[in-house]
Amino acid sequence: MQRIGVFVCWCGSNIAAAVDIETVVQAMKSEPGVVYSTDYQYMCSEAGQGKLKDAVKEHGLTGIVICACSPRMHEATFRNAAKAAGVNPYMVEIANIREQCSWIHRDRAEATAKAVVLSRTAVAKVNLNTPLTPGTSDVVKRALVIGGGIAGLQSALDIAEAGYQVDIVEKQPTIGGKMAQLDKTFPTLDCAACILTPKMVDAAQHENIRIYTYSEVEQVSGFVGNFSVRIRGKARSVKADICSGCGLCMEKCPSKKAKDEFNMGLNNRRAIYIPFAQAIPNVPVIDREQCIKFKTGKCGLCARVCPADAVDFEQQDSIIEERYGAVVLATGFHTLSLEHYDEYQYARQPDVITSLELERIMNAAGPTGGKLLRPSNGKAPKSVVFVQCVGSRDTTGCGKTYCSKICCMYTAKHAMLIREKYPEVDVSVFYIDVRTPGKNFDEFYRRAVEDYGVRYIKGMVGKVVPEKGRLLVRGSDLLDDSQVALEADLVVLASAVEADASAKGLATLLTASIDTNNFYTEAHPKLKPVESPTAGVYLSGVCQGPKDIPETVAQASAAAVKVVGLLSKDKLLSNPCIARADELLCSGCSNCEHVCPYGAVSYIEQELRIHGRNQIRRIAKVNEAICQGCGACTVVCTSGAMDLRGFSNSQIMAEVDALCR
Amino acid sequence: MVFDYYPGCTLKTEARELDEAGRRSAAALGIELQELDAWQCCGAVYPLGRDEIAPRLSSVRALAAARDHRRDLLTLCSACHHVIKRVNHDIRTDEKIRDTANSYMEGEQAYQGETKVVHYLEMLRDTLGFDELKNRIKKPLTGMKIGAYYGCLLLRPGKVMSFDNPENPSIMESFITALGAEPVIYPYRNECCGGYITVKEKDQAARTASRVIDSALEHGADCLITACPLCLYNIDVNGTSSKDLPVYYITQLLAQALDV
Amino acid sequence: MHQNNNYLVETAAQISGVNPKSCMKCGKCTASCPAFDDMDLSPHMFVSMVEAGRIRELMESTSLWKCLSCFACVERCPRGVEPSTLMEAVRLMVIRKQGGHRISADEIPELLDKRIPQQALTSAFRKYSR
Amino acid sequence: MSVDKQPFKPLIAAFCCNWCSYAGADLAGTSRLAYPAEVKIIRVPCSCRVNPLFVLRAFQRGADGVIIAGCHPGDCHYTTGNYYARRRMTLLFSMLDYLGIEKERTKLDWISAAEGVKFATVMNDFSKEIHALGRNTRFGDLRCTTAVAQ
Repeated sequence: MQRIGVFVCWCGSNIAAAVDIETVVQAMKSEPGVVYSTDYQYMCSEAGQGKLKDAVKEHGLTGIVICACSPRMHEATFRNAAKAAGVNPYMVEIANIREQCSWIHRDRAEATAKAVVLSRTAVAKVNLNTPLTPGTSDVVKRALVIGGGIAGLQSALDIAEAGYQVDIVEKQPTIGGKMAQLDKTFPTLDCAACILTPKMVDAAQHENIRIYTYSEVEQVSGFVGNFSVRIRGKARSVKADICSGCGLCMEKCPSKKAKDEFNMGLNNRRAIYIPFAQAIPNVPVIDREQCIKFKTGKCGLCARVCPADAVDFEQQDSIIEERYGAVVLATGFHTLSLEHYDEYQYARQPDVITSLELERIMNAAGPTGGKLLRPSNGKAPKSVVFVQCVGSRDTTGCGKTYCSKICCMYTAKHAMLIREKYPEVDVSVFYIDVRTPGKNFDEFYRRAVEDYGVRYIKGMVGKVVPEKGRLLVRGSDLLDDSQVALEADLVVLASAVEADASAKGLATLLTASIDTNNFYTEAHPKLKPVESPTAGVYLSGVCQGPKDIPETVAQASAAAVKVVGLLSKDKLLSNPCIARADELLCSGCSNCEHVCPYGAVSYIEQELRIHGRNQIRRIAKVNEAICQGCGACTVVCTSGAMDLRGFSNSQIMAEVDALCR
Repeated sequence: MVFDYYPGCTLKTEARELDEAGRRSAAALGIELQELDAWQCCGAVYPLGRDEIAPRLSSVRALAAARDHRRDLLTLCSACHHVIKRVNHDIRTDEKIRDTANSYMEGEQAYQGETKVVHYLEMLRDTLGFDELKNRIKKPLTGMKIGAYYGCLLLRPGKVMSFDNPENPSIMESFITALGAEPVIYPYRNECCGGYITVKEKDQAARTASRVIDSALEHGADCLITACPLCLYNIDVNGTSSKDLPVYYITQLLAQALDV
Repeated sequence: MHQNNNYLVETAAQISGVNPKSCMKCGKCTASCPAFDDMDLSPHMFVSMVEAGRIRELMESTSLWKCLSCFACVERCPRGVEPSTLMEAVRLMVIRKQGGHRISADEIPELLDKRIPQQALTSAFRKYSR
Repeated sequence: MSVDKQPFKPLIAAFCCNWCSYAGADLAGTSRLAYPAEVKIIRVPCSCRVNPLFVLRAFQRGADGVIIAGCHPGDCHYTTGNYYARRRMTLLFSMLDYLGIEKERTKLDWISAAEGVKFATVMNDFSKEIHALGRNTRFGDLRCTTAVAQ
């Protein structure tokens, strides 16, 4: 018989306001096995945990029930407290009377009654708990970073500097990501390439870093400390090891009609190309959909002119299989496609552009050589109008419900840069709110207004109307309650930031969770911001939510520290809540072996002593290092031999009984 | 293909040409329009108040009749289409409106929103196909530069009407192209002409209508087409412009091109 | 002045089915409104005043009679607020009152011209009277 | 037997997988999205851990409805557990229906960790269904209690 102590937490007023604590405490006193029942304002506090430890000593407790917040919040806390008090950590159960009771039920009597039921269910379970000891597993001392933008590069560099091996997988032909496309960065206006490209070179030259560009993660298995990953390296059609990067192939390529993705489609590139001059690796790739050789079989000019004989039309995808101890997700973002915002005429009017397109236009290496020119006719604009929040803060399903966070600042930057270089150009910004929290950010925005004469109009644009070769921007000015119509030559839309399309698939591969916007969910919004709820998977950059560069870099380094902390361990404690087959009950049917998603069950021949005689039996054996504890095998076991520790058949039955009592 | 056809009151009076040309063209195209026996006026304005049940009933009756005939309900007038389509949407999505409306209905079987409401243009696009229409044209309107005037009622709210992209529609332009003419895209083609208030706010209605005309003229239209009798009236009668800009019903030009 | 105000706010909410609290005050409705020049209260003000419970003032507003019900504001509102539906609700509250009619059969003949479609008259009666 | 004058308060057991739907329930809680108190959750590692016997036991002990919630297809933390659950429960539910426990009393749904709203909606709808059906009387004869209706 257990000696159970019940501890009901008030959580300040979070629980106590809706649940009558005293009723719960008293009700638990008559539950089987309970020898002590009490309450405290904050059980998770030092004093609360002290109370628990004292009670263990005083009442000789063997089992503990905490009636408090979700086990996802503090289960580990109370298990550690139990351990410190000399009780096996797996003799602790949590009754979730906050998230699943006090926070959702207004009626005090109803909430109290439910809290009693949830608590006695936990007591019923603890009565059948058994002490469990985690096993250990080895840690592979190598990390995988998925995404080679500034977030992935920073994480990789920090991990590599700490002395561990890192692989970067990037799906584009070069590393660098979105930051490589930017012109200047706020609020200091330093050139993006000048601060990014040295980092790219550092990563490429680091002895601990391997870079797989034009590659994607295809399959993941395993768990924290030991992930097995299959990476597909797409065929570049150019042998990277012998290409000298001379660029002759690109010069001679006759296929010139592909949209240049790096320049946001504002100009064309060849079918064999490198995305930009500082690309790493400096090895071209053949776009097989555009290449005349691939389309018609005739051409092959690039192969003929290549002095190194590096062009290889027959090249196949390569498959890399590698094991990793930790994975960093740094898949970044793209900007929202604007098909639901046709009132701004983005699809119809070449002079309506997105902010990222403007970055390329302003960039000295961009399609206009850094001159501010209208895409429609290549002439200099006299007036530029910016529209904020295009697709952000939209609850109608057309856009994104969240604030994209970076638009206010980059728009101020764009407006300021235009006014500085072209003082004769009028610049106006339609805004709903200007959001500039951040070091020197508001000062930056105010400089745009006060020193550079950018006109900020509080209001939104209803429609962009092409008129007489210009664009009439029809908006509202809410501060003087008027409609305004501005004539513009260029309209720049701050389109919403959106999680990269690859995020969802990777979430499935890694069983990392994503939110409704396909941003990766962190393990705890405040206290574990760079960990995914899946152990061994970490989050870096915009893939977790919109961020600017400084924040991205900070988070990337934070994720790296977590990875380093993990890789510095030689062994990891594994989850002891795993399956076990009772050898005397096992009938050797193999059902469990077939159903196990991990291949953790195998069959062995074993000599058993049954009814006083030795017999050789074929029985199931669970590999404890591989079993993840899903419990699929327990249900298919016809003889009832297979059970799951921590969630055993009898424990769950007892819970059902207590809940329905 | 047979459709139940809801003409609406204006198509029996002032906009007779919209109706008659529509019927002639449909017949020529092998589309049978079966006019509902006892249709009542849709009310011309969609009742925005959630508590207005009576103004929804004539639409529900028409919809239920089409359901009983197991046919789609075809409309031609933009206003009728708007009202009937939105009431159908209410019946499908608003339990209260569905139950109350049905309590006033005579039929045995409650109407649950089963009927599909199809506009004449949608029929041309989805049932016949604009490519096929092009093949059937006898007298292509070659050389005509036509501005499509969508107005508001066919397009908005886009989520309910799901007629076309409300900010960048293309169905009428495809229609014009199929007739052999050249579509003129002008920015006010989906802005309101102000027809709704033409009776008591003549000046305002005239100003909004004139904006549409000016925009179409600036972009080089010779004429406008519309599916709405109220728009046609307001633009044609109240709108003022520097140059003459005739307004036709979609079916008028269709009949002309089909030579019926 | 504020007596029975809650009743008015509730009635507006009930008729329209619209929640003015979802408005984020971006002004896209006002930017899109083709009747703005004729209105005494612009669409975003209208929403804001419903939210503030100032229904009585709105019932005096000329905007009620100038709104074209073209749904441009409904289409473009990023928050699904439907300003024109709110305007319609307040308009209904006006014409449902005793003497709330804005049009009578007597004045019809002088408003007519030869070509006016039936639809225009039906619409006018729907907008201006019970 | 006295007429039951108390308003019907059903008993609903919800088996929620640890990774998705239990977290979804937590999110419903942190977002203060109410659902009826009669819904009571039992945490399991995965929806595939739910043995049909647990469902039978719940009905035997007086539950009026049983719902099992797991990760969305394709999103299972254990890769395929929810598919197993789907297959098993489909069979179980039709067998229960055959035995007189209406199909509406049993439900399997997918609720992700991000779907607090969906969690509350699903529970509200399910509870509404159970309210409409009234008390479950089947399997009462198998109950171990002496007084079923007091």
